[in-house]
Amino acid sequence: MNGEMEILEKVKKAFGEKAETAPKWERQSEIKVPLELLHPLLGYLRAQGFGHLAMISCVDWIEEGEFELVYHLWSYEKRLHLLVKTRIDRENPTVETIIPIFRIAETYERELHEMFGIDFPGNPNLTPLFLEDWDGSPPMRRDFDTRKYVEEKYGMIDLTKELWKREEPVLEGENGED
Amino acid sequence: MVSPILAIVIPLAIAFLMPFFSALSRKSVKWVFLAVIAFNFYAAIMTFLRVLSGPILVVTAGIKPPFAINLLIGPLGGLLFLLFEGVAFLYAIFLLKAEIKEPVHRFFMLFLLNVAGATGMILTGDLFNLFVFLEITGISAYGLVGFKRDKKGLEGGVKYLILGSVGSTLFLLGVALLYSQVGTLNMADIAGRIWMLKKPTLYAAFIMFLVGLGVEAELFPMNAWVPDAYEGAHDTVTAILSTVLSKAGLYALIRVVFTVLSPQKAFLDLLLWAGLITLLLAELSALRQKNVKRMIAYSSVGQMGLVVFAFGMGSLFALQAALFQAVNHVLSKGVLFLSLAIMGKKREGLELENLRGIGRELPVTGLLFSIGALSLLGLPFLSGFWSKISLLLSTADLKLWVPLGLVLLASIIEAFYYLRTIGVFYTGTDFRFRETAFIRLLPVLVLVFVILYLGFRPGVLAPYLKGAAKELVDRSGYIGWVIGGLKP
Amino acid sequence: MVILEFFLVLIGITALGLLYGGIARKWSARIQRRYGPPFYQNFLDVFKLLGKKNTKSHGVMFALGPVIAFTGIILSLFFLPLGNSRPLLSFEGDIFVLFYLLVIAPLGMALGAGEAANPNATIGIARGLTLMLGYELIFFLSAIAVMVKFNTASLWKIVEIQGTFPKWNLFPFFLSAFAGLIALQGMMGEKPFDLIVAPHEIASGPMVEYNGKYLGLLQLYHAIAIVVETGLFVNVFLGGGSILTFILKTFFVFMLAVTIDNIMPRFRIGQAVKFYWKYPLIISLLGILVVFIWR
Amino acid sequence: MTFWVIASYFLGGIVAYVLARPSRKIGAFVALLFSIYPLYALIPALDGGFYLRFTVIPYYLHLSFRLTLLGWFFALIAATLYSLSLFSAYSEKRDSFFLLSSMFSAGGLMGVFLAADYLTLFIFFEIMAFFSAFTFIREHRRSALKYIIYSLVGSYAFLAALLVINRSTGSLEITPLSGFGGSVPAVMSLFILAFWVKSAVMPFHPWAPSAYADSPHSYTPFFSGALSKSGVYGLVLAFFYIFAGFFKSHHAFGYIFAWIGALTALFAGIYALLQDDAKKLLAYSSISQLGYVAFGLGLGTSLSITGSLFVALGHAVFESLLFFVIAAVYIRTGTTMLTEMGGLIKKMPISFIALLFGIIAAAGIPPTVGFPGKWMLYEAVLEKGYPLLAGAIFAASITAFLYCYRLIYSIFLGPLKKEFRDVREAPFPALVPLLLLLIPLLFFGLFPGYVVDVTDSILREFGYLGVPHTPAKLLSGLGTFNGLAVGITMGAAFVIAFLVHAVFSRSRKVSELNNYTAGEVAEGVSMHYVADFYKFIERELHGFLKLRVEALFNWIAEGIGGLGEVLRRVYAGDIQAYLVYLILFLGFLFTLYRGVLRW
Amino acid sequence: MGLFRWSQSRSLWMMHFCTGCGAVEMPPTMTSRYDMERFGIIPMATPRQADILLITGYLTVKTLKRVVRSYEQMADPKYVIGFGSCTINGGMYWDSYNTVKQLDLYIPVDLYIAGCMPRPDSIIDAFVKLREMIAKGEANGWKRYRENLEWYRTNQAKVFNVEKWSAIEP
Repeated sequence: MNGEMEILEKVKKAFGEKAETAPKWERQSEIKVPLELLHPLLGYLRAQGFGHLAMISCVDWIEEGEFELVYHLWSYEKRLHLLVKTRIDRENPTVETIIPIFRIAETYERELHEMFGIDFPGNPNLTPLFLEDWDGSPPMRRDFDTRKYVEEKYGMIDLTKELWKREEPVLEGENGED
Repeated sequence: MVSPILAIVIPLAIAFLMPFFSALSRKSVKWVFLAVIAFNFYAAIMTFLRVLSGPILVVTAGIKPPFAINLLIGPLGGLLFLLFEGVAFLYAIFLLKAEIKEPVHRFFMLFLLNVAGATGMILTGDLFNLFVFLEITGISAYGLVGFKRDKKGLEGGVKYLILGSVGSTLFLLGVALLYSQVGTLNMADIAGRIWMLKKPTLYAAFIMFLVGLGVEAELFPMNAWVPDAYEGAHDTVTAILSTVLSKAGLYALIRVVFTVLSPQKAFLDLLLWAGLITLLLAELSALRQKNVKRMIAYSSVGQMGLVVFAFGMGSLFALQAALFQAVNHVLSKGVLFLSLAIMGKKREGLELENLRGIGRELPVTGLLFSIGALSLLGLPFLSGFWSKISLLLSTADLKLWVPLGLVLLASIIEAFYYLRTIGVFYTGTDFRFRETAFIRLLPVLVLVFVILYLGFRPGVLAPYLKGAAKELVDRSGYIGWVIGGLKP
Repeated sequence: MVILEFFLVLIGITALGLLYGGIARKWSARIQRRYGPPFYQNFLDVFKLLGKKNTKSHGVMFALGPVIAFTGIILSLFFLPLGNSRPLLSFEGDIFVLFYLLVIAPLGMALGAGEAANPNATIGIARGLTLMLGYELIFFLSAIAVMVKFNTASLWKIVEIQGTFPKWNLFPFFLSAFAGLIALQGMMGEKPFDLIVAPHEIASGPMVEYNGKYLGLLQLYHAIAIVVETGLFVNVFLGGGSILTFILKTFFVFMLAVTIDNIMPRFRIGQAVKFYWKYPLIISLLGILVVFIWR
Repeated sequence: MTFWVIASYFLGGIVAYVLARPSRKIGAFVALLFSIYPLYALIPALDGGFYLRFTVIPYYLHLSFRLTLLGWFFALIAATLYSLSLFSAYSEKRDSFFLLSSMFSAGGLMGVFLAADYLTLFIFFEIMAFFSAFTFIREHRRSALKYIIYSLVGSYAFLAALLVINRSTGSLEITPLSGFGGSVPAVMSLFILAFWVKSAVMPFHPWAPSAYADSPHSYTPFFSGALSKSGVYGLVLAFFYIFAGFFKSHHAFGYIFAWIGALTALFAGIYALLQDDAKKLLAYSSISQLGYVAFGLGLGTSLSITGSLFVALGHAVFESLLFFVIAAVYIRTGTTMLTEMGGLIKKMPISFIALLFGIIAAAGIPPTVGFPGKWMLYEAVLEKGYPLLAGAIFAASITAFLYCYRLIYSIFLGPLKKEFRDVREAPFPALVPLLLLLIPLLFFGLFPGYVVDVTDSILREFGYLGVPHTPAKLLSGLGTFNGLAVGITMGAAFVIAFLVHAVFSRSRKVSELNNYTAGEVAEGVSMHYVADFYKFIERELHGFLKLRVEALFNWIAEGIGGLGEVLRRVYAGDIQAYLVYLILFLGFLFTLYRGVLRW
Repeated sequence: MGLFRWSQSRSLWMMHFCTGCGAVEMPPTMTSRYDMERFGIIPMATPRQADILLITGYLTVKTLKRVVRSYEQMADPKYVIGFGSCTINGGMYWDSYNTVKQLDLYIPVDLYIAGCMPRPDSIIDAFVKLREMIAKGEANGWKRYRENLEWYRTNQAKVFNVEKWSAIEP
């Protein structure tokens, strides 16, 4: 536990009260920080030994009209997991890319761009990753109605109706009865 | 019948009158010079036509030889005489358009002295007279080399001056040694009485003459001045130096060894190996030479070495081959140096790099340069080929296998750097076509025409070569001409 | 009459080849403890392929590739003695002619596959040609030992000299025969040398773009090729005897190759060529040495 | 008659030079006319074999010509190849200097074949060497220089041998050397050096790849097809006519030369595999074919000599055909690099067919001209009982098959590059040589007997009995080969296969992208597997490939250059140094004559 | 034509397009345990040489485009076997925005094998069923595809969000 406290102290000292730090789980703690402090903090943490950016996840707080980006950092020496959280506006979400700090972030940001529609200026490769030829709004947003999209795109099969009829007759014999 | 003596006297006289002509009108100096050389050329043609029937004896100051100074012109003298005057005449035409530094009349005076001295050397029958003419050509040559008074010219001139004077003094020592023993200065007379000398004095005299005349004939240890002098001098001067002067020095050496001191085995072997070393050393050092003019200088030293090597073999056929090679060398070097002079005008330096692609810019000059070079290399159906083949045939006849191999190696090296130069001349894209004035091209055209003509009909020279070789080989015949009943 | 005899031989050999293929698949299945397809499965495959419609072609050379391959292998049938029956043109060409005729078929297939512009195909061809540098030399060296001993280059004469069982060339030239067998493995493209058609790596190599009737034609070519190649080995090393014994011998040699095929993994192309230039080369040279000592 | 065969080339060269100045097409056309005449004059000349001696130059030396059968055989090949190469030059619009030097080199070659005495042979050998180098000295000075120096070394060695022979036998006539004083092996090796270098057999081959690759594309067929034959001509003369006595008595020499030939064929073949430039690939292939010829000459039996002469003819036919195709492709695509081409079969079908027949012949597959020669070599080596030699030769012919396929695949098969979308078939004059060469390629393959007739009479002149043959069939002690039968059966087999193919349903042509990536090719990605085609072989042979004989020659050249650099310093000293030289020389002379001067 | 029909039914070359989780069921079917080679069915590496196209799992839009292209590369007569419930009606991904629900709309499917990843024995059963259908001449999905190509193309265009879509030929 001491390792965690020590790093949180350092962050507190370095970034003042803007960075709210709170230990969450055994070996895991989180730091909330406003958008403009995000890049310096990530750079600082990387210098402190948090070399591994495991994931960038995004939480859609639709009621508050904000996205919350969570940067999951891991340090091999300290064996600590840090969650750096920041809030960005939901209407036109843009966050400067962190590729200069973590090269790996390119794919994560690409996925977030595809799934949430967050723009990452400076990321060279924001082309579609999974959803080729996608025409709908970013699907992971909570205001995206999956059922309606599927109904209109693929034609919903109402499983409750009886077995879907095929033109040719179903052969009696072998597998008729089971 | 024009007496050959005039060919020496008139140039000497006119040379001293040059300041008056330049006072008359600046432009006339060139034309006067041309006129004198033309006269010389005419005299040379007349003697050349008569010399085959019989040698010509010209006696000065009325007294019968061996007491008076006499001129004796056999086929050898006639051939060289025509060659020198012809080449000088072409240079004179070439000089009409050349820019020469002030004072112009002094340049032409020195040039006239030079031609007169060279002519005198090959015609005279008297040893001391030979020394006098050697001095005249030498001094005028030192002046001409340093005429441009730029750093390279002066350096070359000074080197040539010192070595030349050392050489001529050694030659004088040799003459004095002979005079003390034999008592006479007439070559034929000395030749007749050479048996009186004891062996040591004979060898000492030979050493003196070899080193003395070696400087002029550009043999190995003595030819260190050649590259600097040729590179520093004005291009026409280099041409006259490499063709006329070196041949005159060579003639003197050969005349002394063969006629005066009787061609002994030891002498000829020394000449053979000295020539061979000169050839190899010059060709090798030309290999990495970047300045084209200096490279051709090395090649001309090499060719002189080859000719001396040929004379060193001593057999009748070898001497013919040597003379033919000397004639070809004069023609080729003339072409090379003159065309280089024309090219030099178009580009600033004469380094290989900034002459790149000149062949496309001056197609005619480039072509002539290539023909001259290829004749030297021995491309068949050019005159150089026949002389090289006969030279090699004579080497084989004397079973000299090692020298044969070395000569072949040298000619391969020579082929390499000449073809590299021609290649560089023709690389690069097509430049504008800026050919030079015809008057400057005329001499080169004439020389190339002679090369081609000799290439297809070398037989024309055959009788003269045979006569010259016979004249060198049997000394008694020469002595007979002078002492015996030949009327002047 | 000659033409009729030739057609008989052609159809017979093709059927034989397909039969060998079927039995080989059955035999491999048995080795892997499974039933495997009926022995006439290869016939079915060929008929199915020839019956395919809307086959896709990449150009004239692509279509001519299998045709030239088929031509090459038919041509070599003219020169191959079957048991003790003299081949149709045995007077017109000897073993060197046959060696060069065997090269026409791979050239045809390579040209056709080249036209298909599929990198898989070209890599397959490059591997096939490189492999050829290995096995052709070894087979030639082993055959040359026999030729030098009997001082003849006509295949028919070699077969005649051997006569019946005890006088086979296998025993006096055992080393050359052994090297020849290794070369045969490469010639027929059986594992460990099936680099040309390596299905896992380059998706059946040169045949990747062939479909329908072209593939059928190539299957026919492969069938005849099996019989011709084993037949060549049999003629040089396992001597004469009637056509029946010839069939049995070729079948046995082919089955030996298939068994090895089921056991061995696959070489990398560099290893395969280096392998050929190491051990089989030494063995065949020893074979030649034996001939010199023995003569 | 012989005089005009040679003179028409030189005269034609000058006329073409003058006419090509205003318009290159007229110049090339006139050159073509002048080159047709010797061909026309040579063909019937077979019966009128005569001795023509005239002293062109009345100076102790004379030029004499004689039409021998061997000379006629090679001269005919050279004349046909040269006029064909002028066809290709016509469409390449070559400039006047090229026409002059190529005509002179052809004249030189004719002179070599028709020379009656060593000096004429040497003179025309020199002319050929110099002018063939001048054709490409302007564009590629370095390789031209390298070529000239190698051939000069060779010809000067030949000159030395010529002088020695002249010294001991007194005459320069090309006659068998009976009583010969000096050591024959030394003279013979000097004699054949020139021809050894010219026929680019290992170890004197380093000039060939760069020279063949850099010479103008329309000239290379003649350069590699015919000029190298002067080397073969010289070797044949040396081994079986001039030094026949020595060659027959010392079998070891022949055996070693056969091994050199076989290894040349093999190593050149392997090098050819790994080249990325089509011209270099064909250059090494040409060296490999000449290795076969040297192998045949080395063995020395009548079968092997006929075989090597046949391979020489075959090489002249199919090697020049391959070079002509490369020239035609170059006219349209502007490149000869294999890695930059691909898929041209769709645009240049005729060139493809010509190249296809060319590589079939180069690989030596039966119905073409390439096979009978190889077949005779195999029979000969088997007759002599050298299995290892046979193995080496067979390995070489496999490498031939490998690089031939690489050539045709990289240029014509595979996907078509974007920049070659609008390429048309080569211009007609460039196609004429291709089509004309196909005729001998097939005819001599089907009827090898006609060639063997000529070679038999040549062999009879050298005292060998010929190869038993009929117009279509060759018989050797060990086996037979009937070109016609193989040709007919191949035709029949092709018909059968085509019928089997045509019976079934028609196939539909598919677009070029519809294969590996099903139409989704990314921009700028080429699906053409051509660079490092045989990387596996290169990786295995890496150690062996590094050692090159060229390094030895370069080392010697550097040594001489370094020596030159050192000696140059002698002349760059100042005046004091020069005087020291003088005095040292005086001292040397005095010590030299110490005995005489007695001091 | 009976011989061809018979040989087509007895010798089937299969290319399985391993999209979903069905591919893991193929090895046991091929090898000694179930040995589909008894029925003359061998796995083939390229669509050119294949007769059966085995779609072994759910299909995203992206993979569907590649499936259609491989299908077009096969020679006729060709058969498609839909493997598992995902190809029938989207299976457990019935409401996913990314997966194709009904394979039949885009390429003609001759035979479906029910089961959320059917076991090898049901695969063998499917192959036997396919053989009978071919023998009876019922398995003509490829004819259906060729006859109403337009219908298939519009469906495909709809799902790929492009107004007009052709597989390979421009």
